[in-house]
Amino acid sequence: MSGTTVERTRVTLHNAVVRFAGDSGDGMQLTGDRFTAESALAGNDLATLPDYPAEIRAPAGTLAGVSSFQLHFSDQDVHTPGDQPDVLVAMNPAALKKHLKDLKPGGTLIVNSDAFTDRNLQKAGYEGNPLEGDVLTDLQVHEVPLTSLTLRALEEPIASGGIGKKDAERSKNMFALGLVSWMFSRSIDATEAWLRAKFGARQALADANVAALKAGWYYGETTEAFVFTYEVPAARLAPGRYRNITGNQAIAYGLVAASVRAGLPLFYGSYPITPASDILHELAKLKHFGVATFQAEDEIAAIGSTIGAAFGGALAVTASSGPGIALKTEAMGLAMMTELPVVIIDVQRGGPSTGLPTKTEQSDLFQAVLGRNGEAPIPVIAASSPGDAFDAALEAARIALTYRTPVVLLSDGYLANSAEPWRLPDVDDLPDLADAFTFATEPNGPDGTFLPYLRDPETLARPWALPGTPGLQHRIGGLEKEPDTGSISYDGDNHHAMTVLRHERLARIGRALPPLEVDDPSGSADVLVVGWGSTEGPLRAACTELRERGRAVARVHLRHLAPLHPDLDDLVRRYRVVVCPENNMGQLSMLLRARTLVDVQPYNRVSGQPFSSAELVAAIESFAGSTA
Amino acid sequence: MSGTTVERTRVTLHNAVVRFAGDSGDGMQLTGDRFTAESALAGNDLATLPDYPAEIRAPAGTLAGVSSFQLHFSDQDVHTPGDQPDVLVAMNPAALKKHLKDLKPGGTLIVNSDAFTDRNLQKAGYEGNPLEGDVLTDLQVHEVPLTSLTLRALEEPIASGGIGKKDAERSKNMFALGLVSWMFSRSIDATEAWLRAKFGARQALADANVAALKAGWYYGETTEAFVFTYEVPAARLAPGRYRNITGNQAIAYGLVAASVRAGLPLFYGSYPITPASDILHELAKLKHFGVATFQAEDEIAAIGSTIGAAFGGALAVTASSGPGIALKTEAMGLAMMTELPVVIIDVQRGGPSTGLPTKTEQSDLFQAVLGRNGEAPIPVIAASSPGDAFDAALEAARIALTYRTPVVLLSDGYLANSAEPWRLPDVDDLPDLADAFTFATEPNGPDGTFLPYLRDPETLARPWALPGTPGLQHRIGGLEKEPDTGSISYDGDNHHAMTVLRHERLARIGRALPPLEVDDPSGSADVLVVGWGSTEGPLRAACTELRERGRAVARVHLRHLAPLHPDLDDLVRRYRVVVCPENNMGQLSMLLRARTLVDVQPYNRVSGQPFSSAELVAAIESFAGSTA
Amino acid sequence: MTEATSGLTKKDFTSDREVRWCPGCGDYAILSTVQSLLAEVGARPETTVFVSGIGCSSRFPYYMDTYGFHSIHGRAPAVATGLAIARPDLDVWVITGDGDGLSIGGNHLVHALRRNVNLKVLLFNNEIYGLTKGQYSPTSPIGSVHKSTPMGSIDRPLNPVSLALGAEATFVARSIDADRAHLSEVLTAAYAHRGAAFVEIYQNCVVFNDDAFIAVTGKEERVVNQIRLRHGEPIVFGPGGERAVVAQGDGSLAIVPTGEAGDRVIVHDAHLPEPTTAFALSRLAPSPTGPTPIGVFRSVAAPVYDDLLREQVETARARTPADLGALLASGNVWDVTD
Amino acid sequence: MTEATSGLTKKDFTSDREVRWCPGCGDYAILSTVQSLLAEVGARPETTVFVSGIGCSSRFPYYMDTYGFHSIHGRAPAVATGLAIARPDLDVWVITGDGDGLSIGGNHLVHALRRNVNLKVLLFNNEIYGLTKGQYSPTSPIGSVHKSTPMGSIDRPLNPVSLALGAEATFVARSIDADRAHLSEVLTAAYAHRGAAFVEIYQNCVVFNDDAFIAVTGKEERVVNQIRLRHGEPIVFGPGGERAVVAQGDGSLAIVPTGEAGDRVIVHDAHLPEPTTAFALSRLAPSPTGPTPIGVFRSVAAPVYDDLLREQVETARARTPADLGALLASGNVWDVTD
Ligand SMILES: Cc1ncc(C[n+]2csc(CCOP(=O)(O)OP(=O)(O)O)c2C)c(N)n1
Ligand SMILES: Cc1ncc(C[n+]2csc(CCOP(=O)(O)OP(=O)(O)O)c2C)c(N)n1
Ligand code: SF4
Ligand code: SF4
Ligand SMILES: [Mg+2]
Ligand SMILES: [Mg+2]
Repeated sequence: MSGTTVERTRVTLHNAVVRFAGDSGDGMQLTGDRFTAESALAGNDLATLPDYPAEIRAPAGTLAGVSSFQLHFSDQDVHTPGDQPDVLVAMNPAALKKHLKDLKPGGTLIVNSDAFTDRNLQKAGYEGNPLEGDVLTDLQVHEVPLTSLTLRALEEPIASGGIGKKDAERSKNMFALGLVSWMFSRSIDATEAWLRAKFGARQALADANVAALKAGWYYGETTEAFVFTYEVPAARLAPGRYRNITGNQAIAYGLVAASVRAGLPLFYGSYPITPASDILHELAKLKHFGVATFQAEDEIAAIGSTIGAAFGGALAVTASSGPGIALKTEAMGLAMMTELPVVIIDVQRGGPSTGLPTKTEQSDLFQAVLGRNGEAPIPVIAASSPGDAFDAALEAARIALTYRTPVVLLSDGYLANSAEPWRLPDVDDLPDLADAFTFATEPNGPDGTFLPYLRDPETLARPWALPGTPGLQHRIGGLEKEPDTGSISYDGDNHHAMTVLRHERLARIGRALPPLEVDDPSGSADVLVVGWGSTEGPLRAACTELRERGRAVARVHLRHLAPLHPDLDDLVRRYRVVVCPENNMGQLSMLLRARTLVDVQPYNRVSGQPFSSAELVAAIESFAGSTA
Repeated sequence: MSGTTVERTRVTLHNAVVRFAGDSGDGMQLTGDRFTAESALAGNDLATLPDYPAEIRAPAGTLAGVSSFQLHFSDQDVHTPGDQPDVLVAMNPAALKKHLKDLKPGGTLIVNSDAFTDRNLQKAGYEGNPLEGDVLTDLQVHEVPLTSLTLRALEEPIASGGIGKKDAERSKNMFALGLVSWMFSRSIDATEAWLRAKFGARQALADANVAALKAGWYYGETTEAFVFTYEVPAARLAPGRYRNITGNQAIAYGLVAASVRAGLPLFYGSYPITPASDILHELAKLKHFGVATFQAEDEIAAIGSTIGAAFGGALAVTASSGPGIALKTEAMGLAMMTELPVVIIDVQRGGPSTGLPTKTEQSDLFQAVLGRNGEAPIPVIAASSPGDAFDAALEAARIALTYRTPVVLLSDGYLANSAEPWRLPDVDDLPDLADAFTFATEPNGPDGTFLPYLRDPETLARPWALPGTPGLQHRIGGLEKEPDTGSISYDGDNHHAMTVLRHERLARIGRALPPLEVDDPSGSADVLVVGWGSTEGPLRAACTELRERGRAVARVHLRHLAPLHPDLDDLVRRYRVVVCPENNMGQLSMLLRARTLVDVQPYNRVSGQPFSSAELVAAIESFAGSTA
Repeated sequence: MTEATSGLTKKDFTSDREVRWCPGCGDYAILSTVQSLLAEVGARPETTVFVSGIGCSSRFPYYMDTYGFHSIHGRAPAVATGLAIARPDLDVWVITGDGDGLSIGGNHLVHALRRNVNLKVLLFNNEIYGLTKGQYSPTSPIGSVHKSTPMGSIDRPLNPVSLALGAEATFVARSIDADRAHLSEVLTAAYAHRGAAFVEIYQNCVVFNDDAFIAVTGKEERVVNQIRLRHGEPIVFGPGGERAVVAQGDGSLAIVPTGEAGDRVIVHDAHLPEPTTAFALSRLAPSPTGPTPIGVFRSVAAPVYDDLLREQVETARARTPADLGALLASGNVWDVTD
Repeated sequence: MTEATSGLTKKDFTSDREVRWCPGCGDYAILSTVQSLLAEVGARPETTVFVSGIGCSSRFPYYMDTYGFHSIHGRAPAVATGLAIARPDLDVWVITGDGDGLSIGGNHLVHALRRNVNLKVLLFNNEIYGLTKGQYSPTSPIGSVHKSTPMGSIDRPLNPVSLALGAEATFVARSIDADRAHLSEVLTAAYAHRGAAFVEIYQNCVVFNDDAFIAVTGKEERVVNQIRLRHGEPIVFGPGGERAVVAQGDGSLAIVPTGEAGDRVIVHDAHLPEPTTAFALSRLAPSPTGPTPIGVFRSVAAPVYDDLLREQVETARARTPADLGALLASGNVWDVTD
């Protein structure tokens, strides 16, 4: 078949959505990562959505075992990983069964026909063979014997014993990648280089994978099956240097940046939990920045150690997901009472209880804002995109250090694992956190005494006096305190006053914020969409589309959930309709309704996936009613 | 001095407030308890307020060491322990210093003059001796050398070595009790009997205390210092048999009653914490009701064991206070997901963190209703008086058993420790909880299979199938489930549907409630006061007073905090002004505002004490504005 | 626990759920052994309950056709304790991992053991956090390079057997996932023990920590390194029993050539009232990299927490009638009439 | 830790806070001993930190004129671990109780010990929950009648020394509140130990559990029952040293008349690499009701967690420059220009 190459029409697209789906063992995450890297290098804007089973390794060939990776790339801004894929690669029947329904009508389907054995079909719960029936009509179906083609491509090394048949077969994902890369006119050079780097000494494996990759590319070029190839030109991204980054990476980098900019060593005490563990893994690799990572025996010890490190003068951080944060709530109260700067990261996942560990959700907002014993006001902020998680981490550190308070930073499973191109900031432009605090060095009270709770009149922050400082010995704890001295006080009126003061301290964080930014190009919108966290992408996309359809909508996306921005009260009252879509059952909606008494309309879905912009467009329109 | 007795004018009062205050070592709690018992036997309605330091034993003679007990008794309904005492007994300078400010102008002050030594005065932080200065003008001051009088009364036994001087001195509290009993024309026979029972074999001690008690009584009778004696006639309480009961006792009894009426053994797994420990102590004495009490290694183990016992078919209960409940929140989510009947009691105390362990507060409402990871709707109810805690415990058990759900029962430090006369219910009139549930015995699915999540169409409760039942083997856990089978499901749409269903299950609890009772005698009120928990007494008293002043106010007191009663929406909209006083910073107010969008006015105080009715009268009036 | 054999087979203990561990995971062997064993010892599916925490190992209950509770991370011993107190008629098994049972759940394990609650605790030790994709655990040797320890772990590992003995456990044993015969023998003994039985099972995680126990499981190695403890038998090991365990003057144990041991060879007595010798044996191999004892270290009869609790209830019952009316009317009461 | 004496006195370690324990509480004696001791060993108030949990004992930090952290119930070892990691220059002491440290906080204690974090842990064991007014604790003997156990407790108690040894502790000792000389000696040794030092202190709660330790503290009893462990000395005790501790053939220890002991008397060696003998000693007295060893059971040098962690950081630093810009630009980057 090789030799001759066929003429093709190259179609130029604004954007495309490609989904790779296969068995957990088929290496779909890696395939997707590589295709993402290629697209990034081609200058596209993009967003990704990895999706893998909670089991380490569900039985091969079953629906439960299907792992997928979706990439949305475009020559314009991308805000979501895409709703319906244009191209679906299905490595086995289970993958087809699970993902076919999402494929765009008329979309392109590439299946590994070798995998459509009776055994696999039955494992996937198929009666007959879908490739035979008329299930796949009005799709562009390409049945490609990926496995055998890969094996054929590797006949030699196999014969010569350079590589085992199993390993050879395993590289079929590279064959698929080669083929799809060809379809989208992508260069595979970077991937080849990457493979060689990855396998290093294991030459034979490297060769095999590269051979498979190229075989896939040539297969596309040479067979007549593919009449079109596509091209998605580079996006007009703001000039600068870019990289892809996931939310967990961005948080890790943001924390390191905060430590560098504050001139404080970073202490990270954590207990592994999906989807937060990768932050620990990232930071463990960054010890050269003076980062101390401590894998504690549980989440309580993790935050306990974090509080101790903060008392010792470190930039102290702990992270977990919902179930682990639940265990930290008592200690969060202690951090609040002792007024130590601590950052608590909640990478939210599907709840309640163990829930859906690998799926995304925004349902820990109540827990973060209100989930403690007693009156324990703690600032809460949220990251809104993978790249934004970097800034959010810096902001969390800023608030913690400036006000000497624990701060909750909310991320979620979607942000944690999905990647987007991120424009590298100029290190010198990052906030200078060294101004945010000073360590007490001198007594601040009458005749040489030290008053550990004598507050800054503006921020109400108390002195940060580190053990080791002569003359500032003091004792702190979780019992109620009297002002200035911080001595234990059981006086009722003092307790009331201190409680009011702690709420006031939170309020001041809000009052010191820059004005709230509202996205309302027309300025004439009578509908306001309020969001927070990882829904920003879909919300932005939905609003853009609505505007294109002539519906003026305003959009505000909240970084700060506690305290809520003071501008909100007036803002929400200015619009006829206020809609608040969340991946929970209406948590921010409730906080807004209570605060403003405005009839904020919740739109809620908890299906483990980010919103699709189409869904949001429909939802917002239904609330907004016919165009005003 | 004995022999002659003086004529006295006996003044009849509607009610009186007496406060005993002294050093932690002076036995004030016991003295107060006894005077309470005497008043109860005299047929008064009453309410008490014990107040003691968080330290086991603060230094003798210091302000921190002062322990007090206040009793409000009356010939009418009593709703609060009283605002300002009419009579203050101060056993030492510190007690005087701490409590004098509360004494009603013109009130009666009895001080133990023996205790006013320079050393004690200085410990209490007095410059001079208040008994000498003019600090105490316009009070009826009685300086009684309680210590020496007591010693004199016990000269003989001391001389004969029947009792040590220390023990003799210790019985001075009985002298004080005798004196006050005489002042209020109380019989001391019951106390004498109680003392003899208490000391049993320790004859000499019993004699000494009885002697001191009588000496106090005779002292009042014989000295001319006291020109008035008082009498508070029996209250017109509803006919029936009465006893005094504290909230903790009432909860313990209510749980035992629930177990008897449900025909289920009671399992109580708990870890000690103030002010909840006494429930454990009470239940540990009631093993003859088949009660199993388990003192766990921590609060997490406590609720864990409770969930296990519920799985095994017990009426399973755990209790703690704020900090301990914080530790239980993860497991509460598990109970919610596994849909097992579990009662979780939160005896709230001053927060946040360790806070004010021995003071009362209502600040765990948010934690109870919203403080969990993920969407974890759990019913929450509250007790409103010591006696009501008995009914509240039964109601918590009813909801848990009927709907197979964890239920949070909120009490607080005030309810826990204070006593009121309680009319004994007729055991046969108690709710019959045996109807609330049945244990599954037969397969309920197609061809003999068992479906552990096949729900009752009305309550949405799932079957309660106990291990040991042949053929119903099944597995439960905290991961998301598919309907009926309860098998693990990672399907997003199923997760959304199940989340909605769990919220619906909570809502149905509300819809099945009897109509909400509103206290509005005039029917013409335009002001509504909404309360929950232990504020009912003060709120009732305040509203009564407001009505006497001609201000029509309606009052509703909520038993159910989650779900909120469906009648509330219409109710709050019917009034011009809605006021919501709470011993927190506005937690129920926020839930109401979010739910109804009505501008509910919060009135908040967290000073470790219940509201005074006077304070509430003022607050409500300020919100209500001039009488309509 | 039930003693009479029930005529049931492995199938009766096998649920219809698809088993979802990685191919080659040591958990499969343990599962299969337990399923057969329960039939052999005459357990009944309906009176058997498996309670687990969270982890790969904690998926175990789903695969048993018995009652099962997949609870939350580390809390299985607590849940099982409540169940055992409420239900003397059940066989309650706890399935946990080295992270679930020794990291987050260590305290519940310690207290269940010292209380001697009637539970059978199987700790699947793979020296790794499997479910969270490969972080080191409290049993990982110093220097372990895993996801959270790129420069090697620096925590001194726990020896689960030593810890259990330090926590007053009445039954302590160790076995190996793939050694069906030995595992059955040990679990049968655990099943027969009334009270808390703790069994550490070396379990191979093929994906994140393959061959961690090769020193005691490898074809050649195991013959050399396994010290098989058998009650009443002298403790000798090695292909031809050429090595023996002897007591030393300082109260510790040592391994010497059997020839030199003479009558100093220790005869294993699992029933010694104090855990001293059992502990000494556990210290022969702080970690399973050389000669390592397996089998039952300690097995002594002791009062069982839940039995005692029920006895107190019965005693109280016999003493005082359960009269609710009388309870409510206890203390000072008075009557109000109109 | 600082070694040079500082010329400071007890007063320099005494805060102005009024001490708020019950008159006669054993905590007073411990407080006073620690205050003097710190001056003697040359500690400095500003580099000394006391971290505690919740309990009567946990009020301790307020009375020291050092840095102090009265944390939450059971979590002091965790807080102290974070502090020790962050600050090698500090002396970090943990004050805990038998409830705080062995009940709710047991797991944190175990892990701090096995990691060998550089902490000095003082566990005030009064066999009761004092602050919550008298419930039995994990060290209360079976049958203890207290508020929550009117019919007597049924939990088999923990032996803190055995548990610590089972948890791989590198320094384990026991002393007595009122025995100033002995307590100073033991605490001085603990202070000198780099790594986790665990000291159980028998502490008398006069209000809720008076004389719980009378068997080892009573005027007559102590002479008979105290087995004073001194490194390098034979373990004999009793008024005239008439009783001795010997090793037995089965690997356990026994108490015999010194006359019969001959050269079998064990010479105490706190530095033995394995905790075997130390554990055996701890089992001579499962609970302090008869002959009971006090002093230093075990004291061995071992790598310290926080030192190792800082070493890794330094190694990494030496290897790779901390260039933030380079970190952000790591991996595939590309440039967009207009
Ligand atoms: C409260 C909480 N913290 C953390 C986790 C994440 N988590 C699940 S299993 C696990 C450890 C698993 O290790 P192990 O107990 O050894 O079981 P294995 O998977 O190795 O069998 C962790 C940290 C969780 N599910 N819940
Ligand atoms: C989370 C939490 N649970 C329970 C308590 C109540 N509590 C305070 S101290 C204590 C136990 C005290 O006993 P111990 O640790 O032995 O100290 P002691 O008072 O005997 O010195 C308990 C249960 C608490 N403060 N916080
Ligand atoms: S990760 Fe390891 S322990 Fe978990 S299933 Fe796979 S092989 Fe087994
Ligand atoms: S209760 Fe006991 S331990 Fe607590 S202070 Fe009083 S005597 Fe000391
Ligand atoms: Mg493991
Ligand atoms: Mg104690």
